[in-house]
Amino acid sequence: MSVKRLRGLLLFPPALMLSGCNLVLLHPAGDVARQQSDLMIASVILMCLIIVPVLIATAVIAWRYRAANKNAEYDPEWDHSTQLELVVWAAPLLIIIVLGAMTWIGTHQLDPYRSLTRIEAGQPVPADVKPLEVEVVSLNWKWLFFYPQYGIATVNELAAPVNTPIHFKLTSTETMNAFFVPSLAGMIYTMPGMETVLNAVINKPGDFDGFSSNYSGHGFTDMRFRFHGLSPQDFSRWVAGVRADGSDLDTAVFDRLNQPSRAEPVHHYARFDADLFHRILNQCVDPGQMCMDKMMAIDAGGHAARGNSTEDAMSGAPSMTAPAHDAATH
Amino acid sequence: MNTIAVNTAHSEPRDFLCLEETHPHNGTLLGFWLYLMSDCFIFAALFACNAVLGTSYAGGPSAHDLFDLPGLALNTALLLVSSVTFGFAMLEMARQRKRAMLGWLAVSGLLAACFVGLEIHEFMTMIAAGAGPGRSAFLSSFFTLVGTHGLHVTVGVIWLVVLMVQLGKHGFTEANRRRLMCLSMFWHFLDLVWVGVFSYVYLVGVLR
Amino acid sequence: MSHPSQSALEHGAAHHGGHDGEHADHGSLRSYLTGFVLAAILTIIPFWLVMGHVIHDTQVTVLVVLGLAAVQIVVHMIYFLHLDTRSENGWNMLAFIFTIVLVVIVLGASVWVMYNENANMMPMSPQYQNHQQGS
Amino acid sequence: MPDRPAIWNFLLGRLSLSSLPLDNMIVIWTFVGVALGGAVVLGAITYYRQWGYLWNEWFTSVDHKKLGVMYMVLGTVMLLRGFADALLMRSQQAVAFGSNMGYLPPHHYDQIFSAHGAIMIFFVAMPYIAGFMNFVMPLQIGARDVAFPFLNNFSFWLTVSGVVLFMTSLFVGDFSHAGWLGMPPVSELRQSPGPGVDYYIWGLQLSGLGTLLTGINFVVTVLKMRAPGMTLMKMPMFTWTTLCTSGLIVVTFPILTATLFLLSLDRYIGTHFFTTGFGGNVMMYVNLIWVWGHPEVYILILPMFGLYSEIVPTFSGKRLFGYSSMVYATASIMLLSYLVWLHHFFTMGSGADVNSFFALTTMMISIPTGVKIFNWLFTMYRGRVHFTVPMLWTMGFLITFPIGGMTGVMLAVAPADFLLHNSLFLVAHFHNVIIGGVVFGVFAGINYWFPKAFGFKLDEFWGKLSFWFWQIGFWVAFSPLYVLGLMGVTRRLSHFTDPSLQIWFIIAAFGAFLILLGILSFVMQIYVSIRRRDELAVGNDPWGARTLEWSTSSPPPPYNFAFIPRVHDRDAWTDMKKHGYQRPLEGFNDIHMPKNSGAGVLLAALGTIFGFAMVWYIWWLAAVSFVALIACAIAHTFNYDRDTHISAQEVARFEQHTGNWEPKAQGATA
Repeated sequence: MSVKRLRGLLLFPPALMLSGCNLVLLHPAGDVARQQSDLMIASVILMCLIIVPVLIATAVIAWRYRAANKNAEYDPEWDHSTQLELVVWAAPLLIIIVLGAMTWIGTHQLDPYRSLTRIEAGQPVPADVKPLEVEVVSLNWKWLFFYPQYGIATVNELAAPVNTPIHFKLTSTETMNAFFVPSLAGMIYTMPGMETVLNAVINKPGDFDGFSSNYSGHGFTDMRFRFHGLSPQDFSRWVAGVRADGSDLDTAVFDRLNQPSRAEPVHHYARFDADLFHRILNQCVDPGQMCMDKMMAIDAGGHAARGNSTEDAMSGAPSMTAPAHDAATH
Repeated sequence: MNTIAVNTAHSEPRDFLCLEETHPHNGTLLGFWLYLMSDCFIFAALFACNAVLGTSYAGGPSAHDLFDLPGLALNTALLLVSSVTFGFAMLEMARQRKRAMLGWLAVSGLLAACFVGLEIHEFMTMIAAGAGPGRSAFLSSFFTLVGTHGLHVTVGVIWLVVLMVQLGKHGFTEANRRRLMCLSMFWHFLDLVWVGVFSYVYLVGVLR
Repeated sequence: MSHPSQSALEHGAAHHGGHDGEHADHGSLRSYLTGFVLAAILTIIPFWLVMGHVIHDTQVTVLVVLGLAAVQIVVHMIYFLHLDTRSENGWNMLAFIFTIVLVVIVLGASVWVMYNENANMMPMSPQYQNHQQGS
Repeated sequence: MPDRPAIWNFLLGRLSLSSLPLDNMIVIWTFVGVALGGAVVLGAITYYRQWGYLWNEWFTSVDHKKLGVMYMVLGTVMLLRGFADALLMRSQQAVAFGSNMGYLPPHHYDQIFSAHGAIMIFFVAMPYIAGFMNFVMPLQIGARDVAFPFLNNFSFWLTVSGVVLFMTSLFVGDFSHAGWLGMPPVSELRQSPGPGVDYYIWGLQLSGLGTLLTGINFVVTVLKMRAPGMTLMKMPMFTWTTLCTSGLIVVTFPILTATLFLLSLDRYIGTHFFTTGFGGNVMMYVNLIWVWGHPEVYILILPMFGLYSEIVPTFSGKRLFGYSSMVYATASIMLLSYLVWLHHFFTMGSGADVNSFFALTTMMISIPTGVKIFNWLFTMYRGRVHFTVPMLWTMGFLITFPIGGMTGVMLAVAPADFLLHNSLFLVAHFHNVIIGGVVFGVFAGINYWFPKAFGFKLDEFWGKLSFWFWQIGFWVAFSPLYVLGLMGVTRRLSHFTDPSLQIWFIIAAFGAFLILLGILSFVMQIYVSIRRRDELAVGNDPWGARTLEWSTSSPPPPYNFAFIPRVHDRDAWTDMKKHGYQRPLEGFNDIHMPKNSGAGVLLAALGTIFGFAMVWYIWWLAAVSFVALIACAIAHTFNYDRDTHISAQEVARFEQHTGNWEPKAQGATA
């Protein structure tokens, strides 16, 4: 009896699911997320081939061989069967081989670093289309988006034309976050001093949720933004709107923005310092700091690049706090 | 209890029981060996950090700028010789010659103490030159890895002193012999880790 | 001790060695001196290679140095730590092999993973530059 | 540092009155509750003059059975604490919608989820498995004790040290808000200048050392102390999984120690391992902590697999099906668990080759796990299955765990993980395997071995009630999280804007409430059973079980076995019963046993003081307690007199009355 009740319980969650809620991961609006979602569903179906029979067998065996049922066969010494054990190892192995092959291919095809080859199923990216470039910065605790092709920047608002590949470059100022628009594509981490990449496309116009999906401190909960999938015309209009009502984003404004704040409203910037993203990425927004790429170039050059004597290298050591021109003078 | 058991059926208690008191084998040496194996993983994590962060000089001094290879050679020699002298002590223990054993132990301890002294001197020189553990990730990982090894050697020396007192007091008891064998394993193990340290951290360090 | 019955002869593996733990191999003067000489040679060579800039190609030097270190570790294991398949009924050896396998996994995979991550994400890495050009 | 005379800063470090969270009513009421409850317990112990008994018979005991019981008590107490955190989180998420910010501000909420995770893993699950391994394994292999009885006691008290530091953080200062793994950069000094992360680090370092010692201890015990005749392939499955788990502990916990050590260096002396500047690399922490973190979950589940492998044959009245398959499956899980850690950060950007390699290794683990499930089913097949309380929990596991396994493989499909990572789907997944696998196993095991430990069964009614509340509560609490995960809701949020989500969180909170009833039923079950212990008293082998622990009396005497058993068959006790084994009543020998020692308590107490001093930067106290710790440890090695013996008459007196071993009659062990 207990087993029957357990089965009833199992049917409970799927029944609730059917009641119609927005399971965005099961029907996303972006092609990348859709492929990821398809793979997820395929893996479930594949595994159900083995899980469902196991669950049924559990119930049937438990019921049939209950102690009260004296009609059932009882063989207390039966503890081995080579055939059965072969099946028991082979069945999951086969499923994992199929699933593994799917995963291997899927992982390479959907690598966020890989440029898109298609906009939708059966629709390759036209040769003349240039992807929309977006540079993303996660700050404490808000999102800053640069559109280098349009010279505009926004906070906590992201827009892109439909059916155009988007090429994101992402970094962070201090904390580790993950950039995630579930309707668009899978998430990717943003980390200070590092640049991650995400390629995606949105296929349907609409207004979608975006947020950080990696805990990053007290203001993390409010680290949300809206992502607008717009028709090309609407997108142009949106860009014009940002240009019209936006202010300047210079180092000083950025420093203010970089102060921790929660639930930051949307900001529009019509202009920004051309190398600002580069300086954020390399942690040298403050002109006194040496940029990481420069520092790494020095490091990579090894001892030869830095002069010959130990004293030279040490006294000339630039640091995040020491002014960079100090290093340059040596 | 010297009755003969029935071979055909296990019907009597003595088939299922050891009727005389047995002593389980002492597991100390195996246990200590397992401890050493677990210590390998602490060093593995530190080596991994050194491998990953070993060229992150943050614009500061590099391994080539800092490392004093002749000094390192001296250090290595000290540790290697102390390993052998410890071996001699173990041989004296097998021959039950207490004074000779204590003598070799004292030599090993002194050599290891010199090793630690030289290492502290090296650290102080680097820190004084502005290349302390907070200067760059490379130096953080260098100080931590070499320092952790040095800390192990220090612990070994303290243990050695304690054990010499105990051996002097109680002589070659079963327990003392076991302890000395554990310390011997510890001692040789640290020498073994040092092979990794001088080869990878220092020699490969100055090359990359 | 009562005579063991037939099936009692199948003792646990742990009970074969007698007082195995108590009389471990202490080595001999010969083994310590052999170990010392070998270790000294295996230490002097890498120092000479690095300090004397003997081989031009740094990569080769690195590989040789690491290879010699591996050999020396084996030398220490055999001549100083007296590791063989008999000590503690082979459990020492098994534990050691298990440890080596996992240490290699931890070191190797960590370095592999971190190399890939750094290469993909750190400014200045060649891959990073490729992404820059590719975009 | 607070503004006050320098001498105070010297004496108290950064500790001051403002460190006490007097502005937080929840904490104050908790403190009042804990203080009152603690006063009642301590008062009662004093009033009934039980301190001497507790000290002599329990705290200083090196008896693996008593340590096992103490671990179980510790795990249960911390389960209540960890579950209180869960209730706070579930109720916050159920109400914090729109303009309602809930009752927990983020800085408090963040500490709660960090504490919940860390406590549930380190101080609930780990003590529980350590408790089972302690109590059961030496009995199963026919040994009188573990290889290092004193270390065993010391390990336990180190775990308590960790608990004390974690619990202190509730009332003095605050706890880490960096998640259960203390991920930088949030856990670095710059973003967590307070004592929270330091509490976390030192609590885990102390208890981690204890766990490592336990691991070494048990590996040696299994390898060296098995009864004659018990070859490796005749060991009971639980002993096998204990061996594998302990082996995993030995090779993984040092990595945790090293990683936390590096983090503490960053925090205390300003190194740059995981900082954002100076070449530090956050990704290295993520990498290292998961090198430990993934095998850790197998450390938790493997002993439970072993435990189910004891329960299923016992209540099916049948030998375990596919024993050697089970052994190989366990060993391969142990090895594979070390090759999968990257699946916790597929989305960090390592590239497709790395991701797909680790995705494949992760999926491979599901093969041996699947084999185990099949083997349990075939064990029941052609058996006589008795649905006792332990078997009910096992059935619950057999139904629940495969679902969790399936969602786990979904997460292992790297592209799917890009959608599901860090979502509530993930939260639902790991609760599905940890509750469905570990917690159900813990309750199955408690119900199964309780009569062995105390001589009476646990009450069936409350046991079944507890099972059903847990089973139903689990699905009600976590199915909504699966759904929410598919709706793209991420974890660790303290407030929501979308009102359509609220109904799901309310259902989940209701499920948590059902689980609460399950926990209360369990407490009630213990209470009722103790009250009715005379009615529930049973013989030595109440379940018709198959392994050696059931061949001795319940509760077992301090020496476990008057005569060390000889093993001829895998199910040694079944074999003995089949051949008409009779307990001998004479011919006993004197038995050597280890002496009790208070050194473990002392050393762990000094360790706790050292940890507390480090947390609050009280350098003089840290130095003093550290030196004292070393000195005591050295002094302890000068004590060569560690054995005692139980005389043959003493043994005879007990064995001839096969009744319960009265503490008063022990004499020899005191």
